[in-house]
Amino acid sequence: MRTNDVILQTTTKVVFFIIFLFAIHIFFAGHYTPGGGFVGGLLTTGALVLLLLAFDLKTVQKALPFNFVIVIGIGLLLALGTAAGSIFFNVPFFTHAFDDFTLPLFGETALHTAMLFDAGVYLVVVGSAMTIIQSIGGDA
Amino acid sequence: MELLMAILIGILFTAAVYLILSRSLLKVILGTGLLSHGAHLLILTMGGLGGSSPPVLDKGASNFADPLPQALILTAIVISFGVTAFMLVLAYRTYGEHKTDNMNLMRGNDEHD
Amino acid sequence: MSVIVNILIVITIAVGVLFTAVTTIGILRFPDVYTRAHAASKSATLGVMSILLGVFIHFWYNEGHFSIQLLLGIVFLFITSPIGGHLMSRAAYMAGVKPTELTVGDDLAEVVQKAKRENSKLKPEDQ
Amino acid sequence: MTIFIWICMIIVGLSMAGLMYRVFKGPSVPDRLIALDGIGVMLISAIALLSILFDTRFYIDVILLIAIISFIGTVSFSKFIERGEIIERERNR
Amino acid sequence: MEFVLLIFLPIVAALFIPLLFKRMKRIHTGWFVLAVPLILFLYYATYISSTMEGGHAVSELRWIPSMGISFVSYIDGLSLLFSLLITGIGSLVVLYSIFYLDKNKEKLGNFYVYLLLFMSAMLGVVQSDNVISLYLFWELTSISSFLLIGYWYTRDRSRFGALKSMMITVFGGLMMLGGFVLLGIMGDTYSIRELIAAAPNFVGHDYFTLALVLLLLGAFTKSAQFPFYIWLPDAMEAPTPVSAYLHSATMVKAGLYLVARFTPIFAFSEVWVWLVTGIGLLTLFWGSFFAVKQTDLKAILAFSTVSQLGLIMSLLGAGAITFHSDDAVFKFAMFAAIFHLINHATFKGSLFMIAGIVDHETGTRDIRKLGGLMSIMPVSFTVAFIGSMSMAGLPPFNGFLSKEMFLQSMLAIRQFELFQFDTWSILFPVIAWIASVFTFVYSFYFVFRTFAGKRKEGQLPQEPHEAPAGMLISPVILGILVVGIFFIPNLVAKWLIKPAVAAIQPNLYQQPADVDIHVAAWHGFDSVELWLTVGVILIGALLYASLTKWQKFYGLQPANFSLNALYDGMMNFSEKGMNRISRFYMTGLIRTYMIYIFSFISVAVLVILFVQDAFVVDMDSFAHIGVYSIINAVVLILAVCFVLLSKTRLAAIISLGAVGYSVALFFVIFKAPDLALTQLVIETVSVALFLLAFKYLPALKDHGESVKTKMTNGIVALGVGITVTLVALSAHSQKLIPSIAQFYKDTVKTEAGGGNIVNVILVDYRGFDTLFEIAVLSIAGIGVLGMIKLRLARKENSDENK
Amino acid sequence: MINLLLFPIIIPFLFAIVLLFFKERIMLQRGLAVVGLLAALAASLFLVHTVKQDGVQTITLGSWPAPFGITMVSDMFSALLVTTTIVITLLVVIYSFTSIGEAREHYFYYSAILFMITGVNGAFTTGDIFNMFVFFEVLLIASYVLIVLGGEKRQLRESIKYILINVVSSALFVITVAYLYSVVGTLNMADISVKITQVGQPGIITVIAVLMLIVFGIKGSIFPLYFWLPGSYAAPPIPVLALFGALLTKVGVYAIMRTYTLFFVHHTDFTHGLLMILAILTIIAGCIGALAYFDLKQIVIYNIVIAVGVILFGAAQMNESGLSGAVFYLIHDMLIKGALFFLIGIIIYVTGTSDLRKMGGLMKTHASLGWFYLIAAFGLAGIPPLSGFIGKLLIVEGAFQADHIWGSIIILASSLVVLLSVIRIFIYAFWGEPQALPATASQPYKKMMVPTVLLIVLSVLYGIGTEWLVPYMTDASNVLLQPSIYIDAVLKE
Repeated sequence: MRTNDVILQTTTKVVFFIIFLFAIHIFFAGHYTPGGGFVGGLLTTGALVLLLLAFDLKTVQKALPFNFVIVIGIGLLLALGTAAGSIFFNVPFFTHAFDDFTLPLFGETALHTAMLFDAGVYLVVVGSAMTIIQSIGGDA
Repeated sequence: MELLMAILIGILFTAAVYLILSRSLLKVILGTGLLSHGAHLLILTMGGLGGSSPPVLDKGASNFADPLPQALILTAIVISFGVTAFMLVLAYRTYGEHKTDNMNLMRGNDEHD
Repeated sequence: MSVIVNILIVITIAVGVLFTAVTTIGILRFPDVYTRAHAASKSATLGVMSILLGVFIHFWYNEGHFSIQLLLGIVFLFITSPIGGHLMSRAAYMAGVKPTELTVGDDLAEVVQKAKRENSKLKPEDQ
Repeated sequence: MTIFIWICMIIVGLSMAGLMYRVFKGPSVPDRLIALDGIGVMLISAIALLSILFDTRFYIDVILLIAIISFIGTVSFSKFIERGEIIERERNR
Repeated sequence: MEFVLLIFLPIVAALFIPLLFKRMKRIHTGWFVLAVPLILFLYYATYISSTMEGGHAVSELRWIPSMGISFVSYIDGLSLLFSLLITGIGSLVVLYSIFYLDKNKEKLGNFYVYLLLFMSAMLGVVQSDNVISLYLFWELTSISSFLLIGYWYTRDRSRFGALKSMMITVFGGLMMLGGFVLLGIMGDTYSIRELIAAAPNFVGHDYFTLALVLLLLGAFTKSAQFPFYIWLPDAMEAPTPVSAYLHSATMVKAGLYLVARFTPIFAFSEVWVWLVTGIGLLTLFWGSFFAVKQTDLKAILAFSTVSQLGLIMSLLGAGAITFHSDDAVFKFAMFAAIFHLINHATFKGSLFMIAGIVDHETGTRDIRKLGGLMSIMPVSFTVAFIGSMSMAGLPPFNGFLSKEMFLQSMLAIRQFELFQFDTWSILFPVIAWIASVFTFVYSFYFVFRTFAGKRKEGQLPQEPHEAPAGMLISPVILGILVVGIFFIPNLVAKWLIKPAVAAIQPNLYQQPADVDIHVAAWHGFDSVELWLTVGVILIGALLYASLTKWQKFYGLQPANFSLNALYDGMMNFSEKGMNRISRFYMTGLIRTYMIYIFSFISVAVLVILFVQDAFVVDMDSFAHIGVYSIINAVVLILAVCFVLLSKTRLAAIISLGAVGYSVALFFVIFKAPDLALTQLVIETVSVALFLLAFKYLPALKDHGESVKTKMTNGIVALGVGITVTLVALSAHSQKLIPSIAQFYKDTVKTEAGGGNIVNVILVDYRGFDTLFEIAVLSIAGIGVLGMIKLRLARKENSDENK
Repeated sequence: MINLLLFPIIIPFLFAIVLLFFKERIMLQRGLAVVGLLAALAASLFLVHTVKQDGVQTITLGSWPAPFGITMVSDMFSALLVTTTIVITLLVVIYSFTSIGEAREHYFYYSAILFMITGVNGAFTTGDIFNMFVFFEVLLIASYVLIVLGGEKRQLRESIKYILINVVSSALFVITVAYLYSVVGTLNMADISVKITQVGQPGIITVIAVLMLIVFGIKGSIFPLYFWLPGSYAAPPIPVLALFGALLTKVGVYAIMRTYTLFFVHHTDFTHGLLMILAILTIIAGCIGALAYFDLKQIVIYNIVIAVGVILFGAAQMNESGLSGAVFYLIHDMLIKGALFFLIGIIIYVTGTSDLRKMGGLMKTHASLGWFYLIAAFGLAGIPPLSGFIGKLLIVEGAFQADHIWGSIIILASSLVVLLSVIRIFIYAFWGEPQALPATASQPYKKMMVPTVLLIVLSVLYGIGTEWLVPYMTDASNVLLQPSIYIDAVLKE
């Protein structure tokens, strides 16, 4: 039967962004306070699930036209690439580098290659979870 | 505290194994879920529960909980999530093909030919 | 100053806890799903928001930590709680949970019946 | 102050226990769901209070998180109860 | 030239055989093959002069020198004798096969490849000085024998015989390998010569007797000794040239070779003397006794081979007595053994070839259908007669000479006094004599039932006629040898036997020339052997005359009470019995397997926990119990109970969620915010997944599990739970070494540039874990995708529907 | 090139990731898979060379000092296993071109294979017990994907069992690591060894040793834990089965060997005695199964179980001969099992059945297949000079040296059963009256023969060329025999 989901859909649009922002926040906070790529990724997945709940698979796919398998691939490449970058400096794999930079807008900022790695984690988590959910949801 | 946790983990494992041995496919999957919870709590317990603050650098905090088991658990959680998701899909696909979720009816009949 | 702030904290938290207790009583004592949902979604939300406010002030003033997350949490709860209540009640209704006998009227029944009929008409073509 | 928070904690704890009774008792699934949602909300309160007690700010993220996931959980459960499936391939078919 | 390479010459030649067979259709492949043994024979013959002087030649090809394994060709009297037999008889057999096997009907390519393979293997066995390469060639003979017996592989009997022979001989070979390894450990070398040199130290070594028994198992199986002889009659399914070659003249003698070769090492043992002599004699009797029962020509020959092998074996055993006693009466035995070995090769080879000819020309080997062929096949008859009489031990054939010496040796055993021989030794000549009587009977039975008497018209599948000349060349040559050796035994002894004997008994003789044995056909009227022989002839003739009267008593032996029945039973057991056993526990049910596993875990771990005194509970090491923990624990337990008891799947999933959340709360309580966050989110996503999947899953049912099943499950589950708890308590109470965690706390800020230790561990200290953990997640993702999208079974169904 | 030892792990991983981007382009996938494996092979060969030259290679990831970061250790043992793994996988991939079917290729088949050998190689190389768990999970989940890919009815049914068993064993692995961490407070394997030596292996460590044995025993399929294996392994298509049969159980065996030579070496009477008894029971159980069935797959699968028993029996001797025999036999078994599965795969392709009793007379039509099968069969049974012989010889020698006489005799006798079981296949399938064959094209047959023959030739060379391998094998067994080599290499500072 047709159901009226206007209320849910409207809220979701707002809530989605709150969650998404929170996910990003948690992701970035990870190195210093609880959080990190996993939670961030999973929370983003949660946000996307909420979208799927409120709308439907087709609509969401239209709005977010990602092939999540590719997202997985990119994430893995990013993580692996960060880790493997050290190969070119002939230091053990996974040797991270970090330093404090003074950037024009942000002031004193710590840049850490671990962040890039964590970004890979984030992408993989989102990609995998979404692949699974979309596959199940899309199953006939 | 550890005594309590050990007993709790024992209960989790008991329940998990009991469910895994049951005939219903869904129960089996629930069992694996409990199993991983038990395992994760066990790692945490084995690392010691005496820490008084989270392993995050903060003013004044000194007696950190052991961070290593936590990291291990985190890894284990994510892995068991992946496996659970996989099993779940496998379960429904199996149900779809076999039209039953009774583990007893899923014996390998053609093994003894 | 700090006394005032602390009193403020205590009051907000106390109010929150009170609402929380009320929620529980409501959920335990009310006769059917719909009334319980009413209790849960309204007073519980108010309760938790109030507590969070207290905690927020605590952290802000006593610890010097302006927590955006807490504020965000309050906003979030404010938005989502009613929606959750709404969805649950609707789910209960659609799932056919009977309201208590004290209920006076059921305006939705007719509409739902009609929709269901249409739906069953649609189904064959659907497949 | 600490004593006050303690008392609050106990009240919240008792409330949760009460809701837990509703969760176990039912009678209908939505009843349990509502109670569970309530527990989620109270969990937020509890953790908020706990973070005052533990004097740590690292659980604040947990608060928002619980709020988020309890919402997602609620939505998906109610959709499941209502329709039996929570993600449709195409709405309005 | 490294003559060790010559061992491989036949194999190398074999590589070209299939090509020759395909390209040269018009010429029988056998002609090419013939050159190989012939060349080798001539080559090895050149060594006679040197071995006669007691010399030897060594040539080595390294294989695995670091383990002391190489191909060492060691040619002394003994190995030269065997090499000559192998190549000599080999040449004759190949020649014979050229006429026996039709070049158009048979897959000659395969046949000659196997045959050449065998030739290499056999040469390797007798020439190897290294026990490991000896074993290698030993197994290769088994394999080539397997292939040759199974040459007509569409026949059931062929396959059966092939498998049987392989199973028994490979079994023996493996045991022999065990013996070799033990020898290698005792002597710290794999070289036979070095082992022989070190042999006196072995006596009294723990492994000495074991090595001996294992080695004898190898020898006995290969040489078809009791009770392992049963493969030999079934091996007669092979083409007759193969039977003549492998199963009478050469391969079955490998066991004898082995015993002879290792005599200097093991003869010090009482067990050796007893076993070799006793089993040999028993086999001799057993084989000769049952040979008379047979009706198939080749089966008679097979049993006779068994009995003759037993004879030689017993002589080898008796020869070992010389290592314990200097008495000159014992030294005949070894000489007789070698002498009879040669004689047997000549007369048995010829007899097999004749049997083949009969089969070839009449179409049957059933002795009940044959008879009166004497007039049609005179040449064949003559050769058969010569062979049979030699086998029966009559003059003027070579068998007579060695038979005499055999009886003489058996009589001599009576004088041996060690090892309780004084009590039992009288049995030896008695059994030997009875066996000789039966030997006489079956020899007559074989030749006269086939060639004498009346022809049984209409029973033969084809009209008999004399074989083509080519086919007769080989048997005739052997027949001539049979007679010839009778007249020149001492020459043969000088060339071949004495060098071999000297090699076997280094304790007695330094040089072949030292072997002071003269073979004579006539020992005078006072020799006991003569009268024994006369007795054999008299009683034997009597028994042969009355054969039809008592032969039927063989039928009294119940069919399922024989060694063959035992073998069949074992093979049957290995198929059906194993299947039944396997069925018993392989239920195909995952629950059964899980119960095995879980029971094993809990029983094994608990037992070891207490046996090893590892169960310790140290309350002091435990942290104090918090109030929230207790509350949370109660909630957790309740939730677990609800998971167990829930009747609907929704309730179950809610309860599982509750378990997850309370676990998350524990994470909060135990200061693990990262874990709490992750656990909460994962739990939610998992629940969402469950709800998603519920669309395709049935409602929760317990499928009629009985109370008993549930009880079993419960007990097993409880066992696991208790195990986990107890080990956890013990492990925690015995924190023997502080954790490495301090390092992370010290360096996280300074060297890793982070604040959240857990997260820094995840992305930095142990980032590698994380990298592959996300890989797990990715694989799960693509796996789910593949599982849902790819449905091969369904596709097939829809094809069928069309 | 301090990162060298990572390349055999990282290269397949990288290519597995890259393949994710080319779901629809089969030819490209095939090509990339082969290129990736060849690159990994080159890296691993170079690694073997380096290890031979410079001794044990270690790297502690992220430049952290040894017990704190994750250490990867490549000693000769693991380097050889890694190389063998890659070789077999390469051939499996080539074999798959013709036999796996395009449908599966579309759904990340090659990707899953590459992920799996990432896990396998990682497990072989890692020097960190928890990291080993992670690699186990990688290879397991990849194996789940492979076993279920295609979604046939039987596959699904058996996958459930397979996954369930492995989930349980993984949970067990985690808790065992937790126990170990509780007692010795470290995860680095060399460090664990040092610390166990410090405290002198008290009872609790022995209990953990048994738990480890159980954990790895489930994967390696030892006696009371192997029951799941025959059913599950029979479900997937042949190339996958070959991969599983050749590699997966061996990872468990490797882990047992590693832990039992590195950690638990102080009460060998008890721990290794137990291991030996279980190994013998495993052999017996495998023998029963190998004889009990007339199904091609089952026979060969049970032979995996026997081989596991033999290897562990050798490892349990803890002397030079036994251990180097185990190493020899382990690698031999990987090669020969791969070859045998290829062969039976071709037989099944040709005859259209896996039931022996429905076959016969293939010698007439597929003679070369028969000969290669026979060589492989004899190699499996340990007939010299083929590959299985030296390992078995050394194991038997080791057992005799350690006074385990009956064990050695059982090992020898088991060879006979192995021979019987595989020769039975030969007799039924290749000999006998020819049966009507379903019409099959000869092109795939020939294409499938290529990797098969390569693998058989390789195994034959392995046997004949033993002498060249001996220095490598000695290095490998030396590390096992003397944990100090391993420990010193890891904790060099």
